[in-house]
Order: sequence, then C-alpha cells, then structure tokens
Amino acid sequence: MSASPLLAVEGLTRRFQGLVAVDSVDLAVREGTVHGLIGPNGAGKTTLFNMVSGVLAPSAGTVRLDGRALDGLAPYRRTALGLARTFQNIRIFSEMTVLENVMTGLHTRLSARLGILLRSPGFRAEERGAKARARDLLAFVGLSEAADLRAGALPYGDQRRLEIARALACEPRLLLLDEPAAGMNPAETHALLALLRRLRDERGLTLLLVEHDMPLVMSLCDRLTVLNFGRRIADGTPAEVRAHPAVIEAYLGAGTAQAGTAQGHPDAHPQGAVS
Amino acid sequence: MRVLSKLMLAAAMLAGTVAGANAQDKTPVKLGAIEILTGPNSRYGIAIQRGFDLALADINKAGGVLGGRPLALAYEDSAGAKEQALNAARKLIGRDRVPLILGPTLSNEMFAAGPVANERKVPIVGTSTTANGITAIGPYVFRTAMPEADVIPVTLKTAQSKFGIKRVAVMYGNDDAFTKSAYDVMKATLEKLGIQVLTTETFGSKDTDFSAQLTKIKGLNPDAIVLSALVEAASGIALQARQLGIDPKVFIIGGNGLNSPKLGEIAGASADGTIVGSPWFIGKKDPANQAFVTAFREKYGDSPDQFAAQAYDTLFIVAKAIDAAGAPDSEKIKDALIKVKHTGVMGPFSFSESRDPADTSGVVVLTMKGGKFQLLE
Amino acid sequence: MLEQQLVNGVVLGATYALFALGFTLMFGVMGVINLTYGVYFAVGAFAALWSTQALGLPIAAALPLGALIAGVIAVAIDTLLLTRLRKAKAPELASLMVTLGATLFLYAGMAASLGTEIRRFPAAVFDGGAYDLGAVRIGTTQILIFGAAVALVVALMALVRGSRLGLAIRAVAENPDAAALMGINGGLMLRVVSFLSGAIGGAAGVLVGLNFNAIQPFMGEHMMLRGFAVIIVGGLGDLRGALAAGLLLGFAEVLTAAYVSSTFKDLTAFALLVATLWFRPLGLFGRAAAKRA
Amino acid sequence: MWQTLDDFYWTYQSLIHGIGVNGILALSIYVVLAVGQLSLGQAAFMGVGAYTGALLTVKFGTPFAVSMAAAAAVPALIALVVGGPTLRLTGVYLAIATIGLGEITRIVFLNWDYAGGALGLSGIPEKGGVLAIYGTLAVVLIALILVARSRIGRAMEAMREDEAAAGVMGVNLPRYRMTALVVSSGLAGIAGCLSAHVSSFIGPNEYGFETAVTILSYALLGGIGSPVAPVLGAAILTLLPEVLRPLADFRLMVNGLIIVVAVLFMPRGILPWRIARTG
Repeated sequence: MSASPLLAVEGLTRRFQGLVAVDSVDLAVREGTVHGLIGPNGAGKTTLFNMVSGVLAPSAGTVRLDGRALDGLAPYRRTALGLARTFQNIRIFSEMTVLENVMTGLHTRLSARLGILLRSPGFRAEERGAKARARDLLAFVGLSEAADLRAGALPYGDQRRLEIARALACEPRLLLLDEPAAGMNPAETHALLALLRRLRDERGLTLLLVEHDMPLVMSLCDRLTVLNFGRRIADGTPAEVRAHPAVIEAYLGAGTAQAGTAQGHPDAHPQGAVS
Repeated sequence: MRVLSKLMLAAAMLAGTVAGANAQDKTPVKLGAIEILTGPNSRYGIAIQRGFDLALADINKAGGVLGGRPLALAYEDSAGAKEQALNAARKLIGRDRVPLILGPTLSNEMFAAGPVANERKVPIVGTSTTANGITAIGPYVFRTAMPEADVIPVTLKTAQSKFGIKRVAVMYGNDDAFTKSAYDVMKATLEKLGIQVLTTETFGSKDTDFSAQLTKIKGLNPDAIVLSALVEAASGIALQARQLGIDPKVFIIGGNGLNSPKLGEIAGASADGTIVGSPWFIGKKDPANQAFVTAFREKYGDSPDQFAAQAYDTLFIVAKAIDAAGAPDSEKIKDALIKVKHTGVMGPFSFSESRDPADTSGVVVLTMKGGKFQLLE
Repeated sequence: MLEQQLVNGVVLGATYALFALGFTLMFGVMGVINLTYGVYFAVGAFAALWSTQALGLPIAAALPLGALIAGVIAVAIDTLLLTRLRKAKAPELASLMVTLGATLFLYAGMAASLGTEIRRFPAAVFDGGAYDLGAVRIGTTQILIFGAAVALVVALMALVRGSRLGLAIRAVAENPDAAALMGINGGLMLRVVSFLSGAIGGAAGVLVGLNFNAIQPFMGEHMMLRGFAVIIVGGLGDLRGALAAGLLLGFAEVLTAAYVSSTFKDLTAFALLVATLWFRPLGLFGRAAAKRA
Repeated sequence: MWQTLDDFYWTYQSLIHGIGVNGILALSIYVVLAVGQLSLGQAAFMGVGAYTGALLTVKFGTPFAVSMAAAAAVPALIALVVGGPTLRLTGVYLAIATIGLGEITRIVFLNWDYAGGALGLSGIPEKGGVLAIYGTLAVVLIALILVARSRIGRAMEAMREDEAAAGVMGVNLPRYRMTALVVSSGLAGIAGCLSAHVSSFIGPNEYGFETAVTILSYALLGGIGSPVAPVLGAAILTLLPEVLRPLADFRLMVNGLIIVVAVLFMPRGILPWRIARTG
C-alpha cells in the first residue's frame, strides 16, 4: 500500500436549503482496497458520491484523487482522470444495445473526429478496437451472450452488471459503486460478490461502495466508513466498526426514526417548487 | 328555286352547326380562386367567397359566358400561408388548367403566387391585395382592389378641407405588411399636404394595450389621429383613446383596415367621428348596389363588406373579359381584361396601363355616427 | 403625463401578473410547461361572455363562472393528457410537446366553432366609468384588474404557505414520491392545482377581455409569449416573483413606449427575459428550485 | 408523356421543394433533440439564414454558393454568442430562451427597413432549386448517419437518455450541447436560404413561434431513433395540409391531434427503428 490514499475527502459538506445532508466528512480510500460506505437511509451517502463524482457541487470541502484536487471539475474531466461510478437506481442507457452501452464508457479513450465522416481506415480500426474491448469487458462480467440485446430488456441483475462493465470501460483507477446489490436475489448477490473481488484482485482496481447488504459488506470490504445524519460516526476495519457503539446505536435507532426524505436527490425531480 | 332552297338549306345547316356548337357546348368555364377559407384570417376569404358565389349565381342565371356556358369556380384554401397559396396556384394551373385565377387574399400570398401564374402566363386577379408593387410582379398580374395609394390621399384631403386639420399624431401597426404599406402612403400624403406630424407611434397587430402611446398623443394635443390598423387594434385604440380622456373632437382618420362595420360594433360611440375612405359603401343609393346588398343579406343573413363587394364586381369584370376574348384562353383573356369597362356596385371600373384600377371616382369618404358608417356630407 | 404613464404601467403589469400567476403555479407544482394555459385564458373570457349574453348574468357572476369553467377544463385536459405521461415518468419534453399538440387542436377547434372575429362584453354589463384624479385618469376596470391581481396573489400565498392544503401541494411539488409516502393523495393535489391555475387563467381572460374589449380564440396565444418572460423573470414557480415581474414588465413596456420609442415596446419583454437568463437565471428573487446543469 | 410528367412536376414543384427544405429543418431540430435538448429557435435561425442569403443575392449579387455559406455561418455565429449563457441552461430554460431569441429576431426584421421591414423582401431570383435542396438534404442526412454510428453518436444518445450518466461516462456535456446548437442553427440557416431562393418572397412573420412549433412536430412525428425518421416526419406533415384540404377548418385540429397521439401513443415516433451506434 502506498502512503497517500488514492481518494482523499476532506471536510466535505453539502447543505440543501438549510438542511445539512453531508457535514464535514473526511474519508481516505487506499489504492487497491475495497472501501465500504454504510449508514442508515438519508445518512448522506449518495450525496457524498455525487460530490465525489462531480454531479453535485459541494458547499465546502475538497476531494482529491491521487493528491490532485478535483474542485470545480466537471464529471467528464474526473472520468478522464480515472474516476468512474454506478448509480443507486440503475442508469444504463436502456434504448441502446448492451454493447453500445459499454462502448459509450470508452468515450474518453476514443478520438476519431473527421475520420467519422470520411470513414477513414483510422476510424474503422478504432471502432473495431473499441468493439473488441467492449466485448472483453462483457465477457468479464459474464454478459457476452447479451451483447446485441436492447439494454433495457435485460433482467435486473444483468443491468447491474452491465452498469459495472460500462463503468470499467472508462478505465478507472477508482470505481464508485452505489448500492450494487440492491434488489438482487441471493444468487445474484453471490455472483456480484465474486465479480467485485475479481475487480480488486485481478485488475487491481480500488472500489468505494455504498451498500446495505451487511453480509456482503462485511465479507468484501477492507475498510468501512459509517455515516449518520450526514456525519461520519465511525471508520475502521469491518470488525472494528461492527463493535463501535455509535454504529449499533445508529442502526438500532434507524428502525424507529426514519431520517425521512430530507436527503437531497439532485436527480429526483427536475421540477421547481411553489413558494 | 332549287338552287335557292339548297343554298338556304346549306345556310340553315351552317347556322345550325354553329348554333348547335354553342348550344351543345355547355361545359362550364372553370376559374380558380385562392382565398383564406380557414384560420384566423378566414373572415376576409369567406367574405370574398360569398361575393364571388353571389356574382356566380347572377351570371349563370343570365346565361353564363361565351353564349351559354356556365361559369364555375374551383376554390383552394390558402389558410393565410404563402406556401399553401403557392401550392394552390400551381395546382390550379398545372392540374386543373384554369385559364384565370382569382385571389389570393393577402398581398403576401400574392407576392408568392403571382410570379408563378405570371411565369405560366395565366392571368391572376387580386380582389383584396392593396399593397404597393403587386401588379409590378408581371404583365399577368391584375388587381381590382383599390390600392391604398389611391384611397388614402382622398381621405386625408377631405379631412384637411372639411375640418382644417393642421397637426396630427400618426399610429400604425408595424408588424403587418398591409398596415405598414398604408402607413407609407399616409406619411407621403401628409407631407405633400403640409400637415404637421407631431409623433409617429407603432404597435403590434395583436396588441391590446395602447395606453402608453395614447397617453403620449394626448399630451401633444393633435387635431386628429391618423391611424393605419386592422379593425381589432383600431377598435381597441378608439375605446382606449376615449377612456384616457382624449377629446372626442380629436377624431381618427383611418386606412382601409378601419373600413369595417366591426369597428362600430366593438368600439361603439368611442369610434364616432372616425373617417375612412372606401372604394365602396353599403349605403350607396344606386339600384345596382341596393340590389346587391339585399340579395347578399337574403342569401347569407349578414351584411356585405367591401371585400364581398369587390369580389362581386370582379367576377362580372372577369366574365366580361372572357366573353370579349371569345374563348377560355389565358392569353386572350389577359388581352381582353385590360380593355374591360364595367359599372358595378363600386361604381365605374376599368384597368389602368399598370393593371390597377384606373378610376378612383368611386372612392367615398365615410364617417362614423352612432356606431355606423355613413357618407361624409 | 408621467403619472398617467405610471398608472398605465401598473394596469398593464397587473394583467401580465394575473396571467402569469396560474402559469407559474402550474409549472411550480407539475414541473411542466403547460402550453394549453393560453387556451384557458380564452375559455374564461368566452364562458363569461356567453353567460352575460345568453344567461344575462351580471359581471360579478360571470367572472367566477368563467373562472370555474376554465378550471374544470384545465383539470379535464390535464387528466386526459398528462396523467399517462406522469405515470410513465416520461421526460419533461414529452409533456411540453403533448400540450403543444393539444394547444393547436384546441385553438383550431375554438376558431372553427366560435369564429375568429373579436368580440366584447355588452357595454351594459360593466360600467366602464373613469375617475379623474388631477392629471391622472383611472378606469373602473383598471382598478378591478389591479385589485384582482393583488388579491389573487395574497390569497394564493396564504393558501400555499398557510394552509394544510398548501402544505400538501408544496410536498407534492418538492417530491411526489415522498409526498405519497406521507399519505398525500398526489393525484388529487395535481387536480386541485390544475383547477386553480385554470381558474386563474380564466379569470385573467375575463378581466383582460373586459378591459381591452378584445375577446377572440387566439387571445391567449399572444399573451403566452409575455407569460414566458414573466415566469422566467419572476423565477419559475415563484408566485410573488410573478407579481413583481409582471408589474416590472408592465412598467418597462409603458415607459419604453412613452420615452424611448413604441417600436421597442415589444422588445422589452424579451430583453428582460434574456437579461434574466444571463444574470439572474433563478429569477428576481433567485429562489426557484430548478434543474440546471 | 414528357409533357404530362413535366406538368406534374411543375404543379407539385413547390410541394417537392417544401418537402426537401422541411427535411433539412427536421434534421436541424433532430441535432438538438438528439442531445436531449429542446430549441424553439429553429424558425428564427431559419429566418436569419433566409434573410442573409436573400439580401446577399438581391443587394450584392453574390454567387449562390456564397449566399449559402453566409446563410449557414450567420445563424451559427448567433447561436455561438447567444449559446454562451443559454447553454448553461437546459430543458425548459433553453426552450424558453430560444422562444425569446425567436421573437427578438422577428422584431428586428420587422423594423429593419433595408430588408423590407414588415413588407418583406420580394423579387428574390430563383436559384439552387430542387437539385441544391435534395443534394443538401442527402449530404446532411448521410453525414448525420455516419456521426450517429460513432463515438459521437453514442455520446449524443447517452446524453438524451440520461445526461448525468453520460457526464460520468466522460462526455463533455456543455461542449456537445453547444456544438449541437451551432450545427443545428447552421442547418436551419441553410434551409432558410434554399427556401428563400425558390419562393421569391420572404417576410418577417414567416419565422415566428408557429413555424418553430411546426419544425419541432416533424421530429416528433417521425421520431428521433435515426436521422431518417424526422425527414420522414417532415415529408408527411408537409403533404398533410394538401391531403387534408377537404377537411378545411378541421385540418388544423387534425394536425394538433396527430402530435398529441404521436407523443402519447407512439413516444418513439412513427419510425421507431433506431440506427446502430457502432461504426
């Protein structure tokens, strides 16, 4: 392990109209590890993800990738620097084919311009290469058979895996996974667990994941960070966190006191409000 | 005797064939008409259609054209769009092969359709296209509509001589070709007559609030307001002028757009005193006009306006030209049209060299009293 | 003269505000630019006109009746067109387009059945008298319009901010799914808002028809362009903003015509619109919640 | 026989021109819709192109090719300048901003006496014609198909389906949006120039809100699964008024109804076939 973390989050804060969704959170993800981010509903996990990936601007604080501050960079710039993510509610491009979805992930790695209109040999070679790489990734996640299907027609678990393949196409150093096991049956979860392990062990990828499936989290993650009401309440190995009194409190309490819907979904509804 | 009888027989046969040809050829002479029959401006097109239809019935009752052939009209709707007017013109010429086209309703439509008819050497006769430059499109483009350039000077001269106006405010709709071109005539005429223009205000044809312009005008104390507008805006302006306290003695001098019974219906007493020039007046006492108004009211349950009157006369003018041409042939009709003389409900009519109405003696100046136009005495 | 122009500006501004109020309410809650709004404006005016002519109602009864009919039609159209799209969580552009098609249909239908000639209320329906206050002249319809605009804004604000119904409406506006979890009948709330917006649009149509005497099927079409400017300048969904922006636009137009040139009067609305988008994209008060990249 | 064919062509010439011009307009709105945005300024861009081209031809006698190039460049430039702030805007904001732009353009033409003001510009010589129109249409259509089958096409569709996800995939959203608007306004300008040179007259009121809506409905009816679809939509909607002539007043109602039905029941348009996004 290198001395400085691959991802360093310092004092990250986000307020929504007086409500603090994320409250000066610090977080360090070391290269080559799987880092879990857990906490009850509305704890601010997705908001944190959105700030790290650049979908949402923080009210305060800094995000660093391999020592480089990402402040103010648009999502596409962060992708070019080696950041990729999946979404809590699956957001594949459902009208496109499975293969095209993955090829979209290769966007920043392709460069054809004028060649597109001329159908130059260079462009055609690049497209061939892209297709081959996309097929490799589909094979890796076990979706080879589905390459030419409409992505929206895939079963739920396959859509999750497609989303991961698409994110892998961005060739990230750090992959953010937002509840990858949500809605999966035990068999699918099991396969996912194996896939995520291979990402770390075979590809040397660093993962930061939000997940509610505790058995999965406990067996997969090297380190955990726990959020509640936007604050970091614990940080450590799974064993340490499991024993942390504040965590027990938060999880037991969460059953009775729903944090409600105060969490700010930037992607919830594109509409205004009456005032 | 035998020779004579043979000759007589031959002559009779000859006459018979000639007469027979005329008697047998009852195929209608079909003309095209492009008018706005749907959409927001359909009221113009429909008034024109009614004028045509009334004239058509009269002409065919009297034996049609070319010694007994009925006249027929093929209507095409332009909906006020120049593309559709253009398509309609091409269809009427290329497919229906009409020898002459009546319309289209708006000057803009004529600017699109006119060149096409001219290219194919088919005469096209506008009954309501008053803008400048219509007949300059080409030698096959005619109009029976009195251009604003002929009517407005009469109105303004009358206003000057009768009421002694010296200082006026001008208002016009600047987003409409019709009201803008009338304004151009007004401006030139006012200059020629030496009438001082205190201010020139504009508005959009769909505006409803004119208070800012009228307040400004009120502050300048003009003798009259010279107004080029469509009747909707004109009604609003008349109402709001009085509402803002502009003296009823400051009357409105209008372009052709104000020449509609609608002005009195909407604006009521507020429009009293308004004067307009018109190629036609519903209350003209001559028997031809009285008969036309009565027949129109009987058939449609509504009073005719100038558009209907112009259309009514135009069809008679065209029918005369067809008779004079001797055949439903575009070229011959074109040559005949320029020579036609007709006295209809609008008064005496003939074409000038430039295919515009030559005779402006039919122009009358009207004034509104109690919500109705009457001749200015 | 300036005093009179200021009065002119207030009255014109009040008509814009009145019109925009329902429009912005509709957007704020539904998140949809509903182009059929312009139709309700004309529907209200025609319904009131009909009730004065055919039923001989006084304007005090015709105004609420016009508003009521416009409101009911608004609910019907919303239910017919948008429920399906909302259920399918269709993109906002789809809703915009469907209301566009419906607007073309409704305008054409009204033009075909009612004719396109302008009409006015019978002169006897409302005594359009005027008061002279020094150099200023104010018509009774003008006072009525201004009063109605202010009263409606106050009433709507009270409803939205201060009542249980308002709370439910705001909840639906913020997050329909969460509102449903809290036991709010979202469908009902949307119908309530549709009705309110339609009724406001209809009432605006009656009052504007009364003041400017120009009732015709396309009367809302022209107003919609100003409506867009007002709701953007005021901030989408911002009721107080709509009132302020409407008045601002009224003043701006009148003063432009009076002291610059009437040629530029029509440009004012769009200049304000563009300036707002450049400098204050969230509107005058900058509080509208809206999605921006 | 030739005479008949020739007459047939002459009769329907304007309609044939119209289908081609509207096809190009449909492609211009397609480019914007394809990245998930809505512009109601296409009519204004078309008008700017029409006036630019026509003024150059009429007043300066420039060759047709120069008029065309300028008719593409000027609207594109306006889009670039205006796009600065508006492209930070998306969705309804962009739609409303483009409505405002359209009205401003209309008012400028109305009051610009050099360009004929409200009376419009008449006497535009006939140039280009059916060959130029359909040549342009074919070139643009092929170019857009090629683009669709590349990384750019994938990025565009990704933006339309889910903008945030596309951004995370590395798509430079502002740049794509801007490029789409600029290209689309250039195309609209070309269409305007072509149509001005076959209709001899143009006026400022032809390029208003209604025209913008009509252009939008081409793409709506056809669908935007592939560039071919909006062109088909344009052809249908251009022919429709001619076909529906007997319906008179109900024609406009039918037009509106078609849009409603298309959006509600055929959300992907009448040609739902989508183009492959790989080269």
